[in-house]
Amino acid sequence: MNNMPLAYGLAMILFAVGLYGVVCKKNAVKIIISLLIMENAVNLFILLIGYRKDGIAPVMVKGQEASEFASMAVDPLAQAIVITSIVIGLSIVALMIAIAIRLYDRYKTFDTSKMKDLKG
Amino acid sequence: MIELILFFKIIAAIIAIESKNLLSAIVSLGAVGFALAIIMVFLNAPDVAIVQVLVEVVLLVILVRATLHRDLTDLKGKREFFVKVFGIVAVGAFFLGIAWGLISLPVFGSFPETAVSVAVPSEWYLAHGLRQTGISNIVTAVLLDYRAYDTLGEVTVLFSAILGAVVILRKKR
Amino acid sequence: MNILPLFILIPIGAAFALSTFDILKQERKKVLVSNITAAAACLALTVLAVMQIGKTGTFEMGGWSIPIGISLVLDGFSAPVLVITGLVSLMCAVFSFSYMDMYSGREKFFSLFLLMVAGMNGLVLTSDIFNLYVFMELAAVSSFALVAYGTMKEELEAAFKYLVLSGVGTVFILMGIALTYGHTRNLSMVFIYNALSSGSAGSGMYLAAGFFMVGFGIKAALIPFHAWLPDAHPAAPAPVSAMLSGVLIKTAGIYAMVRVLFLLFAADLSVASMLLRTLGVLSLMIGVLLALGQWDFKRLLAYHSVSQMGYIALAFGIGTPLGIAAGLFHLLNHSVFKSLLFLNAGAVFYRTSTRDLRDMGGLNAVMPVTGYTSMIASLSIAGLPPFNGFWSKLLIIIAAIQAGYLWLGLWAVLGSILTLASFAKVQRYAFVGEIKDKFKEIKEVPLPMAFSMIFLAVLCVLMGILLVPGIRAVVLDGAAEVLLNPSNYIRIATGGMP
Amino acid sequence: MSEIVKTITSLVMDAIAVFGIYIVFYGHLSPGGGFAGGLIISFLFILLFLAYGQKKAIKRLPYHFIRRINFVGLLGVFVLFILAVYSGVFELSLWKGQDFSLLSGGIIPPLNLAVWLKVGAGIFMVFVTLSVFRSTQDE
Repeated sequence: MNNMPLAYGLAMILFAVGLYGVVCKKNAVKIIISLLIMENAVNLFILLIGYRKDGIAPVMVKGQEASEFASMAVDPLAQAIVITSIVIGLSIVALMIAIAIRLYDRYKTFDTSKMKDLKG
Repeated sequence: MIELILFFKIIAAIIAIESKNLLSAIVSLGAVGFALAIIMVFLNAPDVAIVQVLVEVVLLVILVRATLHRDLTDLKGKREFFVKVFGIVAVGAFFLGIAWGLISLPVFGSFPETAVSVAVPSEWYLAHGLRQTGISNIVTAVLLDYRAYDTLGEVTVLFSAILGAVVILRKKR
Repeated sequence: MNILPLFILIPIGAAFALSTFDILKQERKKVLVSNITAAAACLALTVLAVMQIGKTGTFEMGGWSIPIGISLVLDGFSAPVLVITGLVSLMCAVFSFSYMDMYSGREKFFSLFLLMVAGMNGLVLTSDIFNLYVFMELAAVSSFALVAYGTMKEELEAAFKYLVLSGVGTVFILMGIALTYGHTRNLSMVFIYNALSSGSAGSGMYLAAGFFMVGFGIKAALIPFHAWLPDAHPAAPAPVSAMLSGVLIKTAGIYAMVRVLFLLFAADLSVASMLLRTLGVLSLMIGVLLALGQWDFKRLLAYHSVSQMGYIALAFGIGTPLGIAAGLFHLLNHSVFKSLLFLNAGAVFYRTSTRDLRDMGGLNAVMPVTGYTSMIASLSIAGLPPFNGFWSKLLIIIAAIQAGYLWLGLWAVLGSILTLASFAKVQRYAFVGEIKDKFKEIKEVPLPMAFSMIFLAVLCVLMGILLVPGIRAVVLDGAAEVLLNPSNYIRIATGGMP
Repeated sequence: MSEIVKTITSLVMDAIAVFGIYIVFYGHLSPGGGFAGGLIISFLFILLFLAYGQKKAIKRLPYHFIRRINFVGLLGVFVLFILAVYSGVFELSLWKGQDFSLLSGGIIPPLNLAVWLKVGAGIFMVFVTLSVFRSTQDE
């Protein structure tokens, strides 16, 4: 138990909840929400990996010793990755909403099970 | 503390997915996002927390504004029982696999295990970031200096998504 | 001056410039300028890529060496893929000159098109797994918008399906990256390999590999994850379908999958190869069986893409130097003939406005260029000599038998026969026979479209040359060196230093 | 929207603008940066849009003006990144400055500015496109 902390497991449960939503839901908005939850879970997971117990934020303040700072601060690379992936997720979701709006325009519904122009 | 907020977050996520009312689903999604922002503050990630809060607000505004007034806000129709059971079973199996895989990860909060060396880049950033780039916010230093190429890609992705949205919603075919 | 960054900077710069061109008032000027810019950018990419064949090199972005920065690495595996990306995109851009007259917003189309090319080049060249993810997203996001370009019911529905599945795929890939980072504290491929080979990684790396497998499997449309491809590829405009089927599923799917899996499992390749072979055979057989029953021309081609991706995965899964060379060769060949077939389908659609094979017939009489180039491409994909598809399938079968997988070779032969049957049907219903009255008046497609089809058909005939020993050593054998022996890759990536 | 919303909007707008600009200009010293600042500035426009309605907002902030800002940001990002990629300008700082002072960090503050313009204009463009869209079925 010591080796596998609760936080990792909970982040993965969140991921699984999102996956369930993407697989089982039929409403386009619900699918977007589920995908967002999955992205959320992954971002959280990356940050948890970069965490250091009793650490400080990776922003130096005046008068701090560099070596002391380096031994205290949490992982800056993980945070940079998360910022990038948040923005990428935002752009994917923006595009998704655009397509969903246009789909609604064509079909007058968000229910994907009613969209049957494609054969398979 | 983090675990407590995470429990709350998972409940919010389940409500967001299962709720029959679209508005409450979107609001619960907001709860998920803001809970993540709070966790980020606990994890000492102020930069990310700021971006997360702002992105969450943008997404909620866009989702509500763009989708809500278009459709019935209440979802109708019976739920398919078998789909649900299948989904839960599949997700459970998935989770068991994951639990097996997570055991070998380093202990939570143990970063880093090794001494300062070039082989662990984040250590290098912390130790030499200020001297090499001259700025004190190491996360910005990584984003815009050490890994600036990633940021170019990221800005381009955003540009591409904007262009795509404009193209999809244009008037003429 | 190192030219490696130009592979990304040229298309991105051209795309940025193109997006400003709607200040031009006249539609004709807009179209002309957009065409010239896009074609010039693609041509420059192709020329640069051809110059790089057989070379290796590295470039450190911003002067930071790995692992603290990102560097681009050119090796024997990425150079041929770069060339084929450039060539196919050039031909598709030329084809779009006339084809995109059906749609509005030329400058936006080419802008998205070039962004997609930039994404593919970026993910082929990079040596950093997170950077690979970013550029994969760049290619994916532009392709979503391009699939939905027509904004009709079918396009939108296909694009939404594609977006959801692909979004799940990218989330899985990101999770894989997170797990890898958690175990190795590194994002650079070289240092991930070093960290993994020095210590015992444990069960977590298998989990990461599973995530990567699902994510890249969705991107490559291998069989259990293929649901989006037969919808998305037919729905897009023809040049975009050609790009998607021709290069995107290969660079974002197979290339990235092989790169990452062969890196994570460098110590013991048996599990990863077994998985690749299984997925390959499944896709190869089920894809071609599903294709047999299709009457929609582009949908049939899309199912064949699934099947041919199965061949490529199978070849890489064999895991011998010959198998990898065969896989790379088939990847290149498939890019050429599948994009040619999609362009043929687009040319037919351009003149007849139908994609249903039962509505066509005897088009050879009125559209000879389209008819004969499609015949060449059909014979290529079915694997008849002397076209390129024959040589690469032969190489795959030889590699399978040499490695002791007799059954895999038999499956490959069987798949090839079924492919031939399905393309006999295409030729029979669409191009040969009696022409219908309503199509008697139509003319051959305009010059740009004809040019790109002829060019690709010539390539189909000529690409067997790659098997000549001297050329093969330069083009095809480099891939096996870096994939099977990561120390070669490390040597290249660190600029010759051990 | 109601009078209350309009009044509050007009009151907080300046504060939001100042905060957004602060986040960008101090992005290299304290948490924040181009992305966060850009998002905040785009909120300013979105708030205007929601409170005063489409017509008035567009009048105060014409769409083509936003597009121009977008292009400026794009140009800035591209040129600065080319410099960065090729010559490693990061190492030869534009202004060395004192550590922890506003004018330090070489090329990073200008890059932050460019990203800020790009992201701010871009998010607003997405918002406008997504929410102004009306059905085209009748055409």
